[in-house]
Amino acid sequence: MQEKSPTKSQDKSVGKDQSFNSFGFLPARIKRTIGENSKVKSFYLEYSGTLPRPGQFFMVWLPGFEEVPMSLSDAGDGFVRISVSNEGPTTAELHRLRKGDRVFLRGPFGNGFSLDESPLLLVGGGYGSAPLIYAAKMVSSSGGRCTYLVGARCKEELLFVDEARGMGIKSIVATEDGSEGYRGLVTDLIKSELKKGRYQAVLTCGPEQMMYEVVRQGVKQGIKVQASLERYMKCGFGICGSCVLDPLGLRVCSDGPVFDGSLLLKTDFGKRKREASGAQVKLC
Amino acid sequence: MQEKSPTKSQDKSVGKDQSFNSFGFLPARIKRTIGENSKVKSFYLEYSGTLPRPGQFFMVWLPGFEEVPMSLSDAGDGFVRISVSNEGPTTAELHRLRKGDRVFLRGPFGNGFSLDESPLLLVGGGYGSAPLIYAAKMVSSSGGRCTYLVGARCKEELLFVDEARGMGIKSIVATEDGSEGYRGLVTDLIKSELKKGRYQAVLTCGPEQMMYEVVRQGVKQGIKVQASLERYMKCGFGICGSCVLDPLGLRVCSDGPVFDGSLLLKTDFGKRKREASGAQVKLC
Amino acid sequence: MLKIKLGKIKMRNPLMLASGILCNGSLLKRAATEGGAGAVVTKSLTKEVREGYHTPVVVGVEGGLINAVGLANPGYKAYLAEDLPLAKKGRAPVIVSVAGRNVEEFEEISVAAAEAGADAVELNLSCPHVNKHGMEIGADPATVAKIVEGVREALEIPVYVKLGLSDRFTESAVSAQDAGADAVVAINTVKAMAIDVEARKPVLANIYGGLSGPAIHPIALRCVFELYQKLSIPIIGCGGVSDWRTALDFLMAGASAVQVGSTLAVKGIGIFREIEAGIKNYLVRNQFRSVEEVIGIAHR
Amino acid sequence: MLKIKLGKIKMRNPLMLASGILCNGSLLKRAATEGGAGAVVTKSLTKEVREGYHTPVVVGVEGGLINAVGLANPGYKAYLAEDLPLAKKGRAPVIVSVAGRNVEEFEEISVAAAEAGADAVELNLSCPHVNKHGMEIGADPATVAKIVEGVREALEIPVYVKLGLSDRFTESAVSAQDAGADAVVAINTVKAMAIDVEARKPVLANIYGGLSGPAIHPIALRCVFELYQKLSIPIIGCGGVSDWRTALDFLMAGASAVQVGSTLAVKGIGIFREIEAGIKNYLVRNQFRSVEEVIGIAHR
Ligand SMILES: Cc1cc2nc3c(=O)[nH]c(=O)nc-3n(C[C@H](O)[C@H](O)[C@H](O)COP(=O)(O)OP(=O)(O)OC[C@H]3O[C@@H](n4cnc5c(N)ncnc54)[C@H](O)[C@@H]3O)c2cc1C
Ligand SMILES: Cc1cc2nc3c(=O)[nH]c(=O)nc-3n(C[C@H](O)[C@H](O)[C@H](O)COP(=O)(O)OP(=O)(O)OC[C@H]3O[C@@H](n4cnc5c(N)ncnc54)[C@H](O)[C@@H]3O)c2cc1C
Ligand SMILES: Cc1cc2nc3c(=O)[nH]c(=O)nc-3n(C[C@H](O)[C@H](O)[C@H](O)COP(=O)(O)O)c2cc1C
Ligand SMILES: Cc1cc2nc3c(=O)[nH]c(=O)nc-3n(C[C@H](O)[C@H](O)[C@H](O)COP(=O)(O)O)c2cc1C
Ligand code: FES
Ligand code: FES
Repeated sequence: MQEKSPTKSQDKSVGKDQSFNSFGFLPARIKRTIGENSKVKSFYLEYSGTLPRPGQFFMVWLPGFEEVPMSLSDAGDGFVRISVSNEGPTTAELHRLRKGDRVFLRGPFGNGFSLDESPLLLVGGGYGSAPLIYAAKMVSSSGGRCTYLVGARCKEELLFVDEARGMGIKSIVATEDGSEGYRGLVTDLIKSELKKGRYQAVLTCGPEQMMYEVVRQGVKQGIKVQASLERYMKCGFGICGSCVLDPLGLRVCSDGPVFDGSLLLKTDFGKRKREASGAQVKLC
Repeated sequence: MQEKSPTKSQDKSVGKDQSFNSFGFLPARIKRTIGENSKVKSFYLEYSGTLPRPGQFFMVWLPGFEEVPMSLSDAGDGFVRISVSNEGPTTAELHRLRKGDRVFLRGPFGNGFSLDESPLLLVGGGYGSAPLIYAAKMVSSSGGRCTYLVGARCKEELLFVDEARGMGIKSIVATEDGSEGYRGLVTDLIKSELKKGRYQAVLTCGPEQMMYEVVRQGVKQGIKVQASLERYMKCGFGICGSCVLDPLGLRVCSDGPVFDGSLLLKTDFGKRKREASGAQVKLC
Repeated sequence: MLKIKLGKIKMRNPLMLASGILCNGSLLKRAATEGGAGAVVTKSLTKEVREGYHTPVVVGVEGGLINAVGLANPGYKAYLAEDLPLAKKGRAPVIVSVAGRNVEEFEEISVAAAEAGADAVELNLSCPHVNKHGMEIGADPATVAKIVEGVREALEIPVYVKLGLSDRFTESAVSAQDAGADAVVAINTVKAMAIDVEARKPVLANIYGGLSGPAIHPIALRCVFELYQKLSIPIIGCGGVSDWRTALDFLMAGASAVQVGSTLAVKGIGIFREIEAGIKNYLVRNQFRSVEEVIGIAHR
Repeated sequence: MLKIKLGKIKMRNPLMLASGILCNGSLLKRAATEGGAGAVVTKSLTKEVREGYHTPVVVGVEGGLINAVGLANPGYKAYLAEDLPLAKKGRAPVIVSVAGRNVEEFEEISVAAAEAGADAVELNLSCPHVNKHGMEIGADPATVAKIVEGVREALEIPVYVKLGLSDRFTESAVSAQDAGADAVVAINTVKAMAIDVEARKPVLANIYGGLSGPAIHPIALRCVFELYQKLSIPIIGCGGVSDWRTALDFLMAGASAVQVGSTLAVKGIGIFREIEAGIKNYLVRNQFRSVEEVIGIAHR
């Protein structure tokens, strides 16, 4: 007897018949850098491949340092943009790069958000806003509607709010110190925002506990939530297994990074994750 | 200083960017066999690749025996035909095969005849008639004209004369015993036939001494001759060098097997050839 | 038609997930259920937790991958406690890959694996890019014998030995057989590297890695063919299986089963079913009644 | 910009035609004139005439070729008399590849080659598919030393040593250097085979052959990289060069020149010019003045 897996349709790579060569690196020159806040810097990179979808990511290698996954915060003719938060050795070194320097890319990898519904609520926290602002651009340029709900410690740390407003997208802001918008966490606003009942679906990216709360609220209120996850990644294309979500065996890199919220609730999402060794640890 | 080689344009493989896989074997089932004369048997083989051109050849492998080059004597929708003369172990074994048996093919290899001119004189000897009868079919089906000049020991050994006549192609026959047509060798007829001045070009395939005579006459009378050569072949796709024509370094398998007669006169054509070891020997 | 028996182990088809691919318990389950693998092999487990090497740990090249994951794993205790049970839910045999630094470690981990319910152990004597855990073991027939004997005595379940390409490859295999191994897995990745000409640097953080994928298939096939002439125990072919043909040629060369690794990166988890269907089709077309009839047929 | 000096030998670019490819004198000339090769290597010459193996002697696989030509050659005397003069008309250095069965044969053929006007000899210590002429020589550092010493003493022209993949590969190379070799060529083909599943038989008449082409490039690159850390004499990279990138990564790994073989089958004789143009373009783009500046750069 063969068990039918609920995740069958998740393996986006079946029958894709990519070539092994597509898992090699291509150099990309930095065209422009922009400081987004004290921690996050955006890089416009020369890029001539097919246009990646919001939610897809690249593996970004800085020779001499590590290779790290980075979502796209924008993309267009001849460029992609990544928005890098300074979190450790590699991202710190990335912050030191300037126009004309090069990074090395593999990708785009992953499935990306589905943007078919409208209006959408986009809920971001920290650098998790990166894929959301790219999604917002795609939505608004294709005539859809969305609201950008974002939080930060203080006004100065808010990400992409001006960019969203510049595209005419309604933005709702929460700051912990109350220096702009609501004083508190985005998760405080979710419930009431969803209650308004306007949204066909929610896209979210940010700290896992935040996403967990968003998913829970969405499921409770019967609204589909797509959450873009992070897990420790080594290969980025589904071979090593390090980015797995237990116990369903979903790979964040190639079955995700975007998953349906109700599927995620059948996993360790919000509870546990795997470290570089594969060891399972409590999410904190 | 770089020497400009007269053979530059001969390397048909430059920039072709084939894949290595195309030098592997594909099985081909025998659909039908026909005895052409006491020595030659034709095999219709299942084939679904792109239509080969007259003058092109396959490397034909019979597991347990050798792999040998064979010109196409016909090809069409879903089939190719080879006409095999029983010359040694492998060709003898080929003769034992029946409908439903399989051979293994690589190819088609080589350049093939150019059939742009009309009318053409086709001069064949022995199983060398194989590529010519295929050329005749292509010429007549595309509205061109040609004459088929062929010789044999006796009437029974004549190859493809009925087939040519069936296509409405004028055939001139020479037999050594005079049992049909002219008594003597085809080469006796060449001079007078060419003198008629009707032919734009000559295609020839057969024993090398015969072709040498055809080329000599053609050149003398200012008529272009294309000759399809044989040399010992090991790879069939231009890598091993065993089929070389010295001193120009022309590879019969990939620069040929069809060469312009005047180019051939700058080589060992008609004089010397190389054995399987690469040793040069006098042609006999 | 595709069912096989590998010693005590029954498989619904001769296709196994290779060690280190997908690797975690829940993905091994998925390889069996969704993917259709006849058996799955775990990541190679070490005594202590290993983070593995810094990234990049894997890069694509023409015809394959080069990896230097560095035997990352949470240590055998954690893996056997948390991942093995998940893997077993796939209901296909689970083979635990073991990477020790000496006879004692191989024994300790293998015994623990057997106790935890492993259907067999596969001794990794051939990682081309990790010191002490590496090729140097499998390339020396005497060391191979010592390790296999040790593990064999301590265990009830089948013991497989995974060898890599080396000068004394067949000697090592014979030595493993003589020491009581139940099967030989051939081959592991081949030591290789990639340099990025724009970066002017080796790509992998570890510089050296192991080449896998279609690129090494003709080499692996040769190894299996050679082993079949020397061994009486089953051989498991590994290296560059990418479709039913490359699985079948392994069987014809003498493998009783084959492992599939890198190809999952380009063809997805469903590759096992695809290969299974291709082989079945071939068998029917050629009037074989069972896949076992083609094993070693290329020697006849 | 692409000119290099390999010891006494001056080449207009670092690209050489590999041994056994095209092989006859007039085709070597063509590789130099029409193709643009900086130097050419002859077929490996033996003492006696060799017809080589029955066909099939070469077959294409994914990412490369497998060949078992079996060192077919007319014997060194005939070749040096008839082919070498033709080859020399290409006006690029001609390196004569030598395949002896023992020290005496290597000496005899090398001396004759030097007298006939060879610019260098390349000792083939690594054919993976011919008994007595094969891998077993190059895999044993002591034998390597003996042969190289013998030839070195008897010769004025440079002596290159071509090695294949083996466990003691770097040892053999060091041993060649110590015995007076002027350069090491790395690597020869890797022992492999192909089976046709429809024929149910090995494809090559000799069963075993050597794998070449892009498939082996990451392995060859690793070998060159390792040698560069051990040797002071030049290294010539060989194996899977298919474009300017794969030629350049060899140089960056430490090769002073590279050989190109199988790729001629898919890209034609003009491949040398194509690679030359690609490297030149790279050098200009990256402000290098000479190709020599990139040699070994990946180690820095
Ligand atoms: C799909 C995905 C998309 C991401 N998108 C962005 C983005 O748009 N912007 C952004 O700033 N960051 C993004 N990240 C996170 C980013 O990859 C890490 O911040 C980065 O790897 C840190 O590396 P470091 O060497 O600077 O810091 P370290 O000190 O090495 O690590 C800091 C943190 O990053 C995590 N991390 C390190 N390496 C990896 C890895 N290989 N894979 C996953 N996590 C890792 C560590 O677990 C730790 O929590 C994304 C991660 C994933 C998985
Ligand atoms: C381009 C080309 C096209 C050919 N087309 C035909 C054809 O349409 N019909 C036909 O009957 N024959 C054709 N031949 C000749 C055919 O290949 C040989 O008759 C065949 O190889 C004989 O093999 P054997 O084992 O039966 O005999 P053997 O006893 O091995 O050889 C008999 C003769 O064939 C030659 N020969 C053997 N092997 C080869 C080889 N690998 N390459 C070239 N010559 C070889 C030998 O030198 C000898 O002269 C062609 C040859 C070439 C080069
Ligand atoms: C990313 C990756 C990780 C691997 N990890 C292991 C491992 O832990 N233990 C092991 O024995 N082999 C490991 N291997 C080798 C594979 O099991 C297999 O032997 C090799 O990849 C050849 O098979 P393939 O060509 O089908 O990939 C790994 C291979 C890859 C690509
Ligand atoms: C058809 C063929 C014949 C070869 N003959 C020889 C030979 O006689 N002597 C030798 O040293 N190497 C020989 N080789 C090996 C090549 O010189 C080279 O080492 C190998 O093909 C790897 O390079 P490549 O990947 O560029 O082809 C031969 C290779 C091929 C494909
Ligand atoms: S990062 Fe390797 S499987 Fe996801
Ligand atoms: S047969 Fe090998 S080059 Fe022509």
